[in-house]
Amino acid sequence: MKKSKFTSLLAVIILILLVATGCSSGNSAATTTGTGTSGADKTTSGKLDKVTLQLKWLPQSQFMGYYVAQAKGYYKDAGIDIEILPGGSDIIPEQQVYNGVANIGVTWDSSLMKYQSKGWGLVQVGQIFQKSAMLLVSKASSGINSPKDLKGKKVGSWFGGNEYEIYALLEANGLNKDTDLKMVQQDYTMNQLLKDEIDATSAMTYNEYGLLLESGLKESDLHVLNMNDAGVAMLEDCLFVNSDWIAKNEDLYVRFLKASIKGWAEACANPEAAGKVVFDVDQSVSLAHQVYMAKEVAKLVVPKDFDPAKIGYMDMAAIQQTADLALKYGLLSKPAVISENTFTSKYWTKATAK
Amino acid sequence: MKSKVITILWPLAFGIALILAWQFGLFHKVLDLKPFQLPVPSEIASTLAANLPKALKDCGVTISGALVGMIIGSLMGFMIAAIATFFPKWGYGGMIVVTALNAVPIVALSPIMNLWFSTGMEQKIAVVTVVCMAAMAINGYSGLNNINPYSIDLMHSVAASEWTIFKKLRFPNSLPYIFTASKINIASSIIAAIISEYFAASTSGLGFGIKDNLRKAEMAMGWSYIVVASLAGVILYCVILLVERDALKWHASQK
Amino acid sequence: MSVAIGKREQRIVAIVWVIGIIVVWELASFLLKYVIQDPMASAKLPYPHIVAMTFVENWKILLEAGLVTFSRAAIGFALGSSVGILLAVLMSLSKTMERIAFPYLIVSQMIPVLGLAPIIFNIVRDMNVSRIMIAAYITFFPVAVNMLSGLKSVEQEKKDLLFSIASSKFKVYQKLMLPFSMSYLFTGLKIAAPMAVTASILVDMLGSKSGIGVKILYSLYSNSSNIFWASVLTSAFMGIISFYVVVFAERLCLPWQKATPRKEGVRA
Amino acid sequence: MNAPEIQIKNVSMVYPVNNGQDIVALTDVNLDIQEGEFISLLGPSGCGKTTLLRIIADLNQPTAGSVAIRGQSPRDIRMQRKYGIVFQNPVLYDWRTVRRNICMPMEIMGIPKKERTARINRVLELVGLQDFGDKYPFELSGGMQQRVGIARALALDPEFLFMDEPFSALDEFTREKLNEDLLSIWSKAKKTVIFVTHNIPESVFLSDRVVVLSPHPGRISAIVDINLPRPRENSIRETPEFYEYVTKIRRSFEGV
Repeated sequence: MKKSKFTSLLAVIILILLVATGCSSGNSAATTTGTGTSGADKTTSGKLDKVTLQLKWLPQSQFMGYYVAQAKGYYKDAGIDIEILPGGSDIIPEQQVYNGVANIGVTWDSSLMKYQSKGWGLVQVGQIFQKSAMLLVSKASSGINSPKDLKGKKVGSWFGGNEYEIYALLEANGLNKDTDLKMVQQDYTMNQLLKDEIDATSAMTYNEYGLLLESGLKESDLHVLNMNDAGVAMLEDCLFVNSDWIAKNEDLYVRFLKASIKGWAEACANPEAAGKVVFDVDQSVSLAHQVYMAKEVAKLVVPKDFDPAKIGYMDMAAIQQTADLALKYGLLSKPAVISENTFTSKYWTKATAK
Repeated sequence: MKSKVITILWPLAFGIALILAWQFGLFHKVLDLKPFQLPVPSEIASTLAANLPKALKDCGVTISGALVGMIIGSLMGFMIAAIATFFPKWGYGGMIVVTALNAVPIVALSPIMNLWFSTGMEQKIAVVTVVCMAAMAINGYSGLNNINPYSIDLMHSVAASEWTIFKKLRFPNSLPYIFTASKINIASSIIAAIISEYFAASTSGLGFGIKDNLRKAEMAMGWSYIVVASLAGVILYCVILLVERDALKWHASQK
Repeated sequence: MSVAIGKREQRIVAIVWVIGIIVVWELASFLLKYVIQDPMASAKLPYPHIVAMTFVENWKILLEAGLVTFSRAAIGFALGSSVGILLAVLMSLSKTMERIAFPYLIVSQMIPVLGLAPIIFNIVRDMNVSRIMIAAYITFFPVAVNMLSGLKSVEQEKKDLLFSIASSKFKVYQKLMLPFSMSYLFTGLKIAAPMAVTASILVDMLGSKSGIGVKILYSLYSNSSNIFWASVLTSAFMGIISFYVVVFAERLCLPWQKATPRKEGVRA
Repeated sequence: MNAPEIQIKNVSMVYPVNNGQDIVALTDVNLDIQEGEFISLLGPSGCGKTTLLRIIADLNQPTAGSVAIRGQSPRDIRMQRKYGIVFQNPVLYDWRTVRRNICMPMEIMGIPKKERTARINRVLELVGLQDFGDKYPFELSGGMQQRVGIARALALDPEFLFMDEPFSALDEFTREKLNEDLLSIWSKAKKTVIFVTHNIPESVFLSDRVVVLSPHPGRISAIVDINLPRPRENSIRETPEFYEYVTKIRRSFEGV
């Protein structure tokens, strides 16, 4: 009796300690988020402006520009106390930004158009990726050498808005997405392709394609359909904000964009270092994979023949193509409105002005 | 009779008041939401009506997976409980293992089952099976063993075999516990099926519908799926209650 | 329970079980890899010794993540239980209240709240508050139902005794109803505690930066199956520990409970 | 004779039943009880004796008639906390030790702590449980538990003591022992006691008057004065007078 009383007392004490540590760790997480590692602490006196950035996915080199800018203290130099929120399968950046959980979000253009068309007051204010990273990858053995060969195959997508480039690719090649082949939901690993449960899988150049290579397959074992080559590319990672917020915080956003561009430029110039910076934030994947990703992402942000000074540039023709494809393949029910109120490059112009 | 009517009327009135408050924007005002963030009931209803065949088909996929999984899981759980009863010394360890399995979160279970099974349906059934097994094993074990010692003495006095005791005494005694477990499992099987569909290699089912539509800003459609999922759960729960009422006429809880 | 075996023997049985499971698992992994020659064997069912090694190598990270999740679970558990107790007391105070609330309590369990995170974020607009609310939502039900069943099980004579000395409603609850329901409450808490851990793991996945759920999620997406399995095992351990924490708390709080406490729970 | 302490006038009690055949528990009961009297309500199950006690204690409301206790309603008496009650079961709170069980009503009544301790010590001694104060109910035998229930009622130092078949669940030996103890306690405290029982020797042994009730519908069929000398000890059960009273009351049932 006495002994069990003692152990239970111990258990209660442990429980209380756990709660206490939980609370304190919560606090410390909040305070350490904005740490700049380099000593660039020459901010003007006065408080930093708090800015929260909502990523579309987990912390990884896909977002290396922001992490580099954070690590090098570029945001701090711009008078910004940045907090970077990781995404996840249940995190929808458009909703987070509209609700005010975050000030600025990263999402794909087509997805943003959808929200805008439903009445959400969001505006696109910068285009980070100039190219589509979406691939359809199959094993060379399955003989899918052109989009037409997808007929009768099982094709994976993540859905939730990620399926429209594939729809466009199919239709451009005279295939019906419902009758000519089977579309299935794929998870966030490449296991279904490796296990031959699907014939072709969606893959991002910078992430999943790398996973396939890391799993032991060689480039020669794989066949790739690239959306850019097929002329059905839709724009991906862009920056957007709530229209009400930007009306009051124009200067703050321009400062943010300027610092971010600086971070991106540095990251793209030295992806190895950028991969390391991201790895220091989150060690869930190997350093090698982060570096691989950083190199691939650099190709999307600064494609061949693209002036690095123009990072974040909004190519209205590419945005229009994204809108047209989204309308044609059913994501949008009416044409996207592309105007100063929905897609505006004026902040980018200010941020890049000498 | 009068009290029965009241039992139904009060919650019904409350529900109608809730829906009206929702419809006429009270929630939107209090929570400062726009209709495109939180669709009103009439919009959900019309969206559901327009997409009824698809919603029902998806509902069928999810519910059939949930039911098959629940039946398999419940049978396995009860078998474990029975084995633990027949071999008390060694069998009880099996119960602890099942309980531990129950502590594995569904979100971790789904991807594991995705590896083991190739189709969405198999994966869903496997997840639901594991989720339902524990509740049935634990409750079944209680029912098979929480027995008045005199009843067992009576059985021994007529030299009944262990099997006879199981058939005539332990099993009937466990029925109320089995129904308790079934009521728990109805809710958890549907939720498990829906969660498993978030990860499944399939584009049908309520879980896929909820997730896909909520991501794509089709809030009304997403809510339609939520409504269908909840309704299906409530209906199945009522079915279990009815079966229980007929099967357990002798039990005090039914009076 | 009619099983009359000694403590020592119990311990031996437990040890045999643990060893047995490890051996069978080891064997199954071997069969999968070399006999069936499944290319995904290491992801489907990795060797337990490899998982154990991963565990040892990463114990610090896992423990840290586990503690974060566990403490969040404790907060969600505390809040959910409080709401559950409050609801039960309200329902026991008024028959009308019970009539209105009880059906909706059951309906609430049919709503797949796990999938509604985006909607809840929309409504609450604060990630931390949303996370706590989701965890509390998942845990309140077994507490409410068991507590209510406890409050309704108080014998009439016990209430008569207090009535006979003209005690106030408040005193009746303070001196009789609440202490009487304690053992029922603990049954509910024992069910809710592992659920709180599961909920907390889930809540980790909603854009959190730390916690065992984050480990599960990230290792899943990055295909590092050893870490994934080690994290899953950690979460299973946490569920079991949370259960026994409540069992210990019950022993501490209810010393009058004899060796045979109530076994069956009322969960639905 | 003084004005009766408790006056029961034309009390009837009808329980409505769904099928329309209402159950008549009591019909037109009249009874006067004097101050300091030990009175037993005796009868087979279903005769309404417990119902009558509960009406006097304000735990049930009669459908007709009235009860006056010192000219006040039972509700007033209850609100003034003037009676103590002992139920068929000990009705102990499992989570409280013997002392704290006895203490519980006094806590509610706001009796100061010092006074409570003194009273607990006194009644524990009275019921012979002075060594068991710190035990939990589950550690006591049935007879001991019942004694705690009595001690709890006595600790209130009530002006009336209502007892509803307090010993019916006990074996014969324990019952006789407790009967004797009860009388010795009563002789010291001199409360007005209403004692419900279905045991004829018990009622004869304890009471000044035995009120015999008969069922269907519940009513008073006889009132028997017991003129045995006090103080009474168990040996009185062996006397012919005792036997005579028992026989007389038993006959009164057969006459029904």
